[in-house]
Amino acid sequence: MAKKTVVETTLNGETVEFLCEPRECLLEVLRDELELTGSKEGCLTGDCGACTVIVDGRSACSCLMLAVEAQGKKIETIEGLAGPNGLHVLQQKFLEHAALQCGICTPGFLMSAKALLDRNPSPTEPEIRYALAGNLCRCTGYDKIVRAVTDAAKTLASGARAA
Amino acid sequence: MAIVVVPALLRKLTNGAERVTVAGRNVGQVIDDLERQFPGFRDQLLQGVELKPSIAVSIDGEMGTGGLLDRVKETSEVFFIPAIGGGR
Amino acid sequence: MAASTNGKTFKVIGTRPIRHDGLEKVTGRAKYGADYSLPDMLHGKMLRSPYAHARIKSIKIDKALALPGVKAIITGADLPTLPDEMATGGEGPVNLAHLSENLLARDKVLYDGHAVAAVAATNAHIAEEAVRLIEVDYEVLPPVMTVEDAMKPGAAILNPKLRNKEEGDKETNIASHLQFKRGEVDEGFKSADYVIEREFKTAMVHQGYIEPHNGVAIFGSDGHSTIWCSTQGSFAVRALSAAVAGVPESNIKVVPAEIGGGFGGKLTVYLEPIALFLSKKTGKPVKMIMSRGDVLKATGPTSGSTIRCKIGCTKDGKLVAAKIWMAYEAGAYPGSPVGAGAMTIIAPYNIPHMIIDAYDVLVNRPKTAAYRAPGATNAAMASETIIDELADKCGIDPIQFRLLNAAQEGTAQTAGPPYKKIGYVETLEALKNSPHYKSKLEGPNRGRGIATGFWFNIGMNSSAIVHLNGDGTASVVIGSVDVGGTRAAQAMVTAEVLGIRAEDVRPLVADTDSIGYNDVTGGSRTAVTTGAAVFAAAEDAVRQLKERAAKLWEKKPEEIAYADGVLTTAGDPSKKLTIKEMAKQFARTGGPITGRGSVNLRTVGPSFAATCVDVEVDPDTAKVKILRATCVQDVGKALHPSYVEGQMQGGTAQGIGWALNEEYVYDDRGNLRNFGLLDYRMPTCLDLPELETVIVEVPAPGHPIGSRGVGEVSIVSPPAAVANAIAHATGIRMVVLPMSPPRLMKAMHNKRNGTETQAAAAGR
Amino acid sequence: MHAINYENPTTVDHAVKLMAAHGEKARALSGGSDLIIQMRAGVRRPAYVVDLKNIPELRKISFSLQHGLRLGAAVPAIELHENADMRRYYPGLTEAAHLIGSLQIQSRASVGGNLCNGSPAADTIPALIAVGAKCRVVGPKGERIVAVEDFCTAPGRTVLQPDELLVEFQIPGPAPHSSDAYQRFIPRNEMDIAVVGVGAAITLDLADDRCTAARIALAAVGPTPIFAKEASATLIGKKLDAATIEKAAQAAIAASSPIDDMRGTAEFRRHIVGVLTKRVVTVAAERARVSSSR
Repeated sequence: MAKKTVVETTLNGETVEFLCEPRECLLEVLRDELELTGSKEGCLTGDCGACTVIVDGRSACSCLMLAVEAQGKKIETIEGLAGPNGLHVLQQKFLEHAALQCGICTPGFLMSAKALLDRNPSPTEPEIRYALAGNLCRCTGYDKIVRAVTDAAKTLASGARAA
Repeated sequence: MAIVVVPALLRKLTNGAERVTVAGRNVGQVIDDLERQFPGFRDQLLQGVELKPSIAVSIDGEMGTGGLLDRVKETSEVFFIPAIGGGR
Repeated sequence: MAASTNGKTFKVIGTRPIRHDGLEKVTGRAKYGADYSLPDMLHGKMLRSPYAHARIKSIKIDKALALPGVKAIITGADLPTLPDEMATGGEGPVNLAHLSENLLARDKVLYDGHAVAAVAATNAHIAEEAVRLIEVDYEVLPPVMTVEDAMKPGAAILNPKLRNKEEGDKETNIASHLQFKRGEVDEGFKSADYVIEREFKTAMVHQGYIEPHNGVAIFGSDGHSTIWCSTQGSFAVRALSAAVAGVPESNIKVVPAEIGGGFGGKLTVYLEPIALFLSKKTGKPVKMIMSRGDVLKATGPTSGSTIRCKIGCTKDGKLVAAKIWMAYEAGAYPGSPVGAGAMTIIAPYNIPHMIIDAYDVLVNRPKTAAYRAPGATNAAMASETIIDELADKCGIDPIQFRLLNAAQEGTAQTAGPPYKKIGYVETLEALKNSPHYKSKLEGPNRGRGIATGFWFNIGMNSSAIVHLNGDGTASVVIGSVDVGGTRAAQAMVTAEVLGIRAEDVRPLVADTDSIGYNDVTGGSRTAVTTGAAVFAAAEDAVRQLKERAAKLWEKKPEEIAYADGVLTTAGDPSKKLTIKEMAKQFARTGGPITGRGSVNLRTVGPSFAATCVDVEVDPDTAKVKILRATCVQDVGKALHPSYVEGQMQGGTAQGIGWALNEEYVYDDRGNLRNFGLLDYRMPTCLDLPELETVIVEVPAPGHPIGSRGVGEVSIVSPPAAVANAIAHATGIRMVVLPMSPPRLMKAMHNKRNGTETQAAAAGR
Repeated sequence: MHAINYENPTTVDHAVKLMAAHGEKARALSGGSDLIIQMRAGVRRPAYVVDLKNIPELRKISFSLQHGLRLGAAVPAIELHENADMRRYYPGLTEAAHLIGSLQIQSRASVGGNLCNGSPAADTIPALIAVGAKCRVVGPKGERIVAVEDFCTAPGRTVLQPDELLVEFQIPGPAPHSSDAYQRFIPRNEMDIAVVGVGAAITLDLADDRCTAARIALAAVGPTPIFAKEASATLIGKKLDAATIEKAAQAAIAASSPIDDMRGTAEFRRHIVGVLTKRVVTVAAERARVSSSR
């Protein structure tokens, strides 16, 4: 078996060092080594988006990235979404719009939605649906999720104007 | 006496009769009387001394929950139907 | 918009508070089964059959055992043999011998993916590598993949013990035959002016929950074991695991984790008892998580089916007779939902003459499990498209046609008993008045279709406890797993009865040692039945509040009134205590107050739903675009309307998936080709429009709140509605699910070439 | 997954040395959205995974009208769409890259990886063939240039030797009044593998409104991506009217050799090749018509 490697990365704003086998994917290390179980395993083939994290500002499937590839990267996970001043607007809107049922896909949707709004603060509905197309939800039919993201964008935009 | 509505495939036991009159103040007694009148019913409805898990009883439009102990009235209409599970 | 016919008025029920378990779920802190880890934990993986049908000649495990890190390997030989008889389990009747053989094959494997051995190792990668080193010698047998082939004389036999009692006790793949009969069907058809008869085929499809099956088990050396897992029924996991392991139920505690979707597929066990055996053998906790491929290959999908449906009506649109033959794929072991299919296929209608024959048929596919209104969606695809065609023939609006024949209170159900108060007519009227149905659909290659669906809903057993806190708030403890809002709904029921805010009630789903027995979260029973138990528990707490006030005020309990959280007594305005004030008096009036509620509900109110869909069909590629979709559903009384809408939207989305793309694709050797979410095509958010909902509220008789089941019926009508919309867009009546582009394209070609459409559409 | 060793070179030289040293036991990683899945499934079991994503040369997009485009093999698909020159001068190739899986996949998957994976259904390959892309391949014995249409040899197989690396794509600058387009058919609206994919590049002479150059390529209708030479030839020198485009569509159908599988029937695929060829040629021609004359 290959020796374990030390990887240094920035995780939710903090510098983090971890040991991993080269065959371990980022999702495994997040969940099993770092005990950040908010990122979920749904398929391990990049088809469901439940493991979505943000790597250097872009959404990515943590199941399709070797943990060793995280060296020197900036990683954001669901655990870092809420700040000291409370929930991120997206989280608040998901609650208000009842945009979750079982909740297993929710962290992935929130991270995809954040990656979208970080780059495009006022997306159209087609842009939102395209940006979320890599996240499967079997409970909701997506309707309330799309409404929640739309409302979150509006709120962020109005906040930005106010500021 | 109560009326039992016989499931289609069991009407071979009742010479094709769809509705038969039976005596009994609970489901167990009703099945005993069915067996007495039309031998073969017990095998179809019971597993050991209980109703087959795959069979439900409807008495006057209410699904039974007490198995063989559910009350049957003089005027009752009793149906034996397949039990339904659920998926959600 | 809620068209409520409910006399009762509520203060909390019907409002939309933030769900109590929401914060943990949007922050990633909620613990699902796979999120549990224990010190010194091992990881288990399964070896699965590459053959659809084969005899196991030998299994060699020495190489695998020799791999560093491997701690134990078990095969079917390690599991006790169980009686070949029915017991009551998770999703209803369960044959324990079949259950155990499905967990680990004994002499034969019966489908691609059938578990053959299980490995426990120090990490999941090593367990996977060890699985590759297990050598199994198979004698490959011919696979039987369709009900047609399985029912042919001379077909390969899956289970030699299975006998056909109707035909001289011969070996058979037909596990059971049901028949429902009313009137004289042949006479009935004589009075029909229009008769439509078609054969339908629907594909095997999966529940598609995003969370794979999982479980962590630790076998206690004192005989007491604990299982953490994502399940719809912690008590079912306890009962089934105990049965498979041959230990008393009380020796196992099941802790229900958060569950990432079930839709019926997590009512039974696949991993839990195996993890328990591996833990017993190694003395360490064992965690097992299925791969997505294993989920699709080896957990219960719902049946594919063949349905021959013949329905007749008079010129003026009165249904007179129905003759139906239906055969459902059971999978490798008996137990398809064909009975439910038979009892739902014409449930919305009052048809004087009918005969339905229903067959449960073994095929070399995974053992089917419950899936959202099991059996009803396949059935509605047949009956609801023919009803639509009859309405067209009569020149009657499809809603009007259904109103002409609508089942109502007193109408005999398929199995015989009469309906109590039901909301089918109200559902149809609400669809007729919906913005969608009133709108105009224009443009080429477009069509609108409607269809309706029925589901029974079930009652069964639930227990609940309500604790009143010293500060006048409460907590409610239930044993029904929360798949999509149960805690919020039950907190609201508690708050309603106690006259406090939903936010002042903390709901908790307890483990099997901490609450009385609860049947599974299935059959749309939880809001209704557990709701009734919670209602009773809260009322029990109120009764005790009145006793305490009576004690303080030296009155009789029946002289005390309780409303909106305030205790009063007639004729003495000075005597007034809020629940907050009373709570401070608990200690000196007899101690804390705990209310208990247990129910075994008899009849629960069945549900009807209707779907309206607009489609556009690309004439060049036969790709179907869903332009607009509306779901109308009678829910009796909506507890939390947002989550009721969510159920309606979710069922509609799944039904659209069935309609257009979802199907199990097996090759001629019986191997599943599309065992991943890339090629098992569930709708993405780009495949669906806004999903409109109309909640209808016709209170269920005999329920304290009037609620009917909500979770299932919305999936029943969408495939037929899409088929009807396609028919109006293209003139083609599709008789196959899914109506994928290659199939629809073929039918469109044949129509252009004037060749007969049905055969083309029917060809799989 | 089996145990692997991870190599992380930062120069082409070092990467080539590693590939040469490990030979058959090594596999290049330039995205992971195929390789990691294949290793999990046990389809590929390389002892060494050589990560190419930290080699600056493989991560560059450089474009000039006179020298054309040099596209690093490991550039993530998403970066094509984010690049204004790519969107303007190679809209077809850009939209093909933008169709690979979800945004999560596009942030990892590279065009080079898409080609080296050798799937007949890969979206970017017909688009690359259409724009006349050439591959610069480097090995221990030096480097060679391979046309994309000659790169794939069978499903999952390419001309790449175990010790060779695909470093970059070299794509000629767009001629005046030329453009490209790519479309695929999938049953859903995202996340599927192409049932059929068609790419086309068209150059027009606006003076007499004729097509002066055309390249059409097909995906998922044969064991490898297909350069439909005859179909392309039917357009050259012609006015692109319905009849001419129909001829090209028929020629494209003739060039295809699809099979029945879980994603579609051969009959359906042949039909769709015709439909998409017409659509793609029309779109590319329209783009060429409005594209700058420089």
